[in-house]
Amino acid sequence: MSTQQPETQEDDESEGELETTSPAQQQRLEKKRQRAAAREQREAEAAERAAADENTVHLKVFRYDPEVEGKQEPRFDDFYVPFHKGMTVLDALMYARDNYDSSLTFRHSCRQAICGSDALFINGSQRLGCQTQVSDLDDPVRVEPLPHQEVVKDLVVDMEHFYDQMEAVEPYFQTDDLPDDELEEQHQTRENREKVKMSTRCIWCGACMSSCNIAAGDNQYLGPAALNKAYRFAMDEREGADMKQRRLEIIEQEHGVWRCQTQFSCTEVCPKDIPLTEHIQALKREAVKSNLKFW
Amino acid sequence: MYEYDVIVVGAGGAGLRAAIAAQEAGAEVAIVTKLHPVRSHTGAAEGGINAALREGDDWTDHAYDTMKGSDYLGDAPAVEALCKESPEEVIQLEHWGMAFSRDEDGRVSQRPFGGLSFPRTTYAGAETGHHLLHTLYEQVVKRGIEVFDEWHVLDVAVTDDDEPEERSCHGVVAYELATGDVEAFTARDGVILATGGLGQVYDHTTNAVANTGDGVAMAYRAGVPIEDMEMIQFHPTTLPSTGVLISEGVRGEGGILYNANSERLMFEHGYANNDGELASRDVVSRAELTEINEGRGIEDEYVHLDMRHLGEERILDRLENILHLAEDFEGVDGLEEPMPVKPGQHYAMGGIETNEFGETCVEGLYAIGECACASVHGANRLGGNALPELTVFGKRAGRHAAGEEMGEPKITTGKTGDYEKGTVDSPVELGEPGSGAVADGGSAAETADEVVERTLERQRDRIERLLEKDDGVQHASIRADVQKSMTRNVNVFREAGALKEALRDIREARERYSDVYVEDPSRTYNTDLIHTIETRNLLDVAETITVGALARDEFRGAHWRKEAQERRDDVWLKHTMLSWNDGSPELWYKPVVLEGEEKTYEPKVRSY
Amino acid sequence: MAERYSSFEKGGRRWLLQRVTAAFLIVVLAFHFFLLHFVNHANEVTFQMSAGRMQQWIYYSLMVLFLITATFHGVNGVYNALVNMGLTGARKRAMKAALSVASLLLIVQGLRTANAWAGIDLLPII
Amino acid sequence: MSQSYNRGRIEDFGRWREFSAGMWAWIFHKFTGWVLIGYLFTHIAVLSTALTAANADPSTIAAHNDVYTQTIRALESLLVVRILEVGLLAVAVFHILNGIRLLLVDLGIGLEAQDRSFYASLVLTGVIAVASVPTFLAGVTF
Ligand SMILES: Cc1cc2nc3c(=O)[nH]c(=O)nc-3n(C[C@H](O)[C@H](O)[C@H](O)COP(=O)(O)OP(=O)(O)OC[C@H]3O[C@@H](n4cnc5c(N)ncnc54)[C@H](O)[C@@H]3O)c2cc1C
Ligand code: HEM
Ligand code: SF4
Ligand code: F3S
Ligand code: FES
Repeated sequence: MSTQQPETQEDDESEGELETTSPAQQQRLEKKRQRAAAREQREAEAAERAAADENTVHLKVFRYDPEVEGKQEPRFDDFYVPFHKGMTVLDALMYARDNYDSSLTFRHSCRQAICGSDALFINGSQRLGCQTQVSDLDDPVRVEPLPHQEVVKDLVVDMEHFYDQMEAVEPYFQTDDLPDDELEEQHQTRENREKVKMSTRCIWCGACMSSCNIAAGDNQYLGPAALNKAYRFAMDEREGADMKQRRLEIIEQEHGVWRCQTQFSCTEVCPKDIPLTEHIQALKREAVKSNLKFW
Repeated sequence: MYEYDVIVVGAGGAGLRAAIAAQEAGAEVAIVTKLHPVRSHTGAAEGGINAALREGDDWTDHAYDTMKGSDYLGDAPAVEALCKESPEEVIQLEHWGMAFSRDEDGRVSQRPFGGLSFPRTTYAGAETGHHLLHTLYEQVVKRGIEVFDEWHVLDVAVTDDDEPEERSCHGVVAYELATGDVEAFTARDGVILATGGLGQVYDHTTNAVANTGDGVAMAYRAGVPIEDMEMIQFHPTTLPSTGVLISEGVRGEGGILYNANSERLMFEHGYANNDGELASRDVVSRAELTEINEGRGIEDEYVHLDMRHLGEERILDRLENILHLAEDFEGVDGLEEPMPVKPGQHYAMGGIETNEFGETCVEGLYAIGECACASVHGANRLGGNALPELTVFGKRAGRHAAGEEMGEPKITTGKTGDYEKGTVDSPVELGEPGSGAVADGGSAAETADEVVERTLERQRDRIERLLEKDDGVQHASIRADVQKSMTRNVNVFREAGALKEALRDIREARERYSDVYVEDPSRTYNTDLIHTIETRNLLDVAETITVGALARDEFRGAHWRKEAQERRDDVWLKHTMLSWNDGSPELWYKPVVLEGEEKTYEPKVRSY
Repeated sequence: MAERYSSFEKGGRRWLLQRVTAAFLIVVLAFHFFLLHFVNHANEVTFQMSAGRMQQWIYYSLMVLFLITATFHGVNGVYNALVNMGLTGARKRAMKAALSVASLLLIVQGLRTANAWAGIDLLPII
Repeated sequence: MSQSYNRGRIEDFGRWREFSAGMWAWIFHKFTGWVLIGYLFTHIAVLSTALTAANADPSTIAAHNDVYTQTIRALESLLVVRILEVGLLAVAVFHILNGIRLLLVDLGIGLEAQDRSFYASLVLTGVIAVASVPTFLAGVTF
């Protein structure tokens, strides 16, 4: 059920990497390992103390690193983080990284649900770490990388495929008739803006794509986010009728809208509350409508 | 080794706009960015973009408002460029499909904003920055501009001539996160730095975790002077646990600030008897902090912003977004309880010294956006003036770097014009520990390739050293200590004692940093390494802010000094400049350019 | 126009037909169940009664249409499901062929049965 | 399944406990659809006995002794078959109800209520299946 095409090459490469490791590097790694062991000991003790304490959050975090011994086999690490009101999962992860294990790796930046970096699989569903209050979750909090995407390291997944799909729908405004005067804006009705408004909120986090079973099975399926992007432009009246026709052709392709089986999981996980299924369905109807004209 | 005409570092609004402009001017462009473009912090901007678009408004009024807002520390040629070109940039964005909010007649909407004499802030809901960023990125995709995302730029490749003004820049060296490779990017025509804000210098900020002032620090160490760094804007209403911004709109609608004794602090403690909660940002920030410092804060940390009395209907209608923010990031229901707020670092007015085309004094090196200082914001930025800065100066720098003829700049850069030496009473030595300013001594006639190659080698060594070092200090504790010290000592209130304290803390942090090591040995996505490198940049930046703040003993714009609580135009109508000077920073001043093409802006009392 | 028309081939037509047949099936299937389990009990079914019904041409046509739509709907559904699971290339084409043959056989066999009741023997190959 | 290492149950259906309404609806619809098409094939196969029956003597037919009638009767007398029939009804009813739900979704109607309409389909299916038991099991000889 992976979205990725087999990448046999990868293994070879990482082996090559290991071979070139110098003896000095080996020693260094060894030392680091020893210290890691000592640290683990400390951590374990801290954990014991913490576990006894009411006011801690127990995190179970997915760990994997293709290069580091002991992390090549995925495992779950436990962290006990002191809880404070308003603490998000991202806060807890940052605390664990800064205080227990600096090699804990995840993407994050804005801390306010706008950059889309930290879509994670938290207690069994796709959410933004920064937008999820720890107090809303059952303990322990299980944090994993997004399913159906290749894991690079720990909680970091390879987003390339997602970006490719996003960019496959010509995700940019195109129109043939701009106003003659360079300082004159195009007009758009409020209703039309309202219609596309939700679709413009996408932050490219990939949560929806990761939750969709169809996308998991069919690697070429454009997926909910890209289709939503197509909706955003197809429904924008400023682009004009010809362009809309062109947009419909894109989303009608073999791996376009027809693949969607209205599972709704995309809509459910979208941190920006974009009604993805609704948009995809609207595109299907548009496509049928425009094609019926020629029947 | 990669080679392009123009290399843009950073893919926020500024970087993306520059890349588009350079490509349109015929250059072969690549963007190198440590985040994927849509992850840039431009996306977080809420309020809007100022542009004099409508009948009844004029760019000259915008320029006047901006100069006044800057407390006369802005440079008129840059301010005028901003205000004159902002309208066409906004229309350009509209033509690129940006989803602006609309009026009944289908034109883009504008709203009033603090410090503006006309409602000239165009906006797209409460997510203007998000739409701006995505619209620009879409255009980059459309044009097929090469983007190297998740490549962290480590250094700029600059020649090592004695005087910074004689140096030239030939590229950058970057680290690829996914693989751990360090590679060089040669720029035939120019390198444009657009690395954004530096909020991570503080532990409480509206800025992203990635806003670590890398560009400022890199340019600074390459010899480019850094300007007005003490000018840091603090926003009065940010959530205590994360620093997420609660828009001014809440107070605009009638939200009230209470202290721990449930007193309406703005009135009952006389901070602003006329405007109350709606006094300007710096006034409200100072009021809140006074309450907290005097023991009337809640949990000694914050005050309450209450909007319950506005009624559910009105809140849902106009401030729905605020409910989500308070709920998601603070776990507070704004309909049921007051929201905790406190001042947080928001914006850096200062940065890399440039002229009105984004050029620095180092040939071929440009800076734009929040990391640059042209200067359009002077001592205080008006809301809605940063986003137009991104597009206007992005476009200008992009074209200039691509070789377009743009005329003579009116703003001088580097120590060329009439500058004034400065001194600062620092309790500790500044700059690189143990550097003693030994310059490499101009091995002058280097070729461009040699410069790039040398920079590459140095950075490879540096990465190796960090990864190979087995013991020492980890960056996280250094970073945390500096952040805490900055928030405690170089915050809204500034006084000599505390500022010196901060300098001592920074010094100590620098010394600890010389023993820093990276625990994670992996070459795959090593964020431990990247954060360690960023922490170094934070140290350099923190020091420049503090030195500037210590030197400037007056109250201007965002900068308040206990020892001198008024504006002193006779001595301080000048920019604070700091040069790295190969490791032992040097303070100097250059005059403000108040003379514009349109008129000369005579300093007046700034009152609203 | 031609290329626009053809773009519909990519899945839109089958998608629409799946919905149209579904709508039709709701009615007919309900009728079918009702008639054969509630009005007439399944255990009381006899050849004679079936034959009697089939000899009415309306019922006959309805059942033939029922057969065809149900087959299309069911087989197309299975095909979609397989494609969604990531079936591609030669295996996809093979599956398409197999499913087409199966549906053809099903329809032919169904028609023969219906004809047997109705007493028609022009079409059938026997 | 191209992972260069095992991510355990993240990648597969082992996470069924975490599926949401829409996912279950999708799985059930698939399952019932497959059962129905399977049934259609068997159904036609059974009915095909009519081909032989048609050639029988009219008197045999009149006496209900033809192969077709006999086959049906034999099958109908088995309890298992009756129970299977109730199952089939349930399957069909669910497929129809959820099919209607899906058709509405396609028309963009009631998307906010998609989870509730799924639960409603399930409940209704249960009710109808139970209610049909007397009819379906009527006259079974034990
Ligand atoms: C919460 C908030 C609200 C705001 N609201 C408004 C508003 O309403 N109106 C307004 O005008 N302004 C507003 N501002 C200010 C404005 O948004 C910012 O000043 C502006 O977006 C900065 O844009 P930028 O392109 O310079 O930097 P950013 O958007 O921060 O982009 C920086 C880029 O540089 C890259 N980068 C950084 N370091 C490196 C490195 N070492 N190597 C490679 N790449 C690097 C990053 O990956 C990123 O792509 C707001 C700011 C905040 C924080
Ligand atoms: C009675 C009314 C029926 C309705 C309203 C109905 C509705 C639907 C709809 C809407 C779909 C498409 C699901 C999708 O593509 O997302 C579907 C799929 C399907 N239907 Fe039906 N259907 C009905 C009867 C039948 C019958 C009689 C059969 C069997 C012959 C059948 C077999 C199938 C199959 C096999 C699928 C594909 C399931 C899958 O996705 O794997 N359906 N049905
Ligand atoms: S549609 Fe929603 S879930 Fe999908 S990428 Fe965009 S914001 Fe994320
Ligand atoms: S989860 Fe997948 S099937 Fe459609 S409704 Fe969403 S894209
Ligand atoms: S950190 Fe930016 S979306 Fe969570």
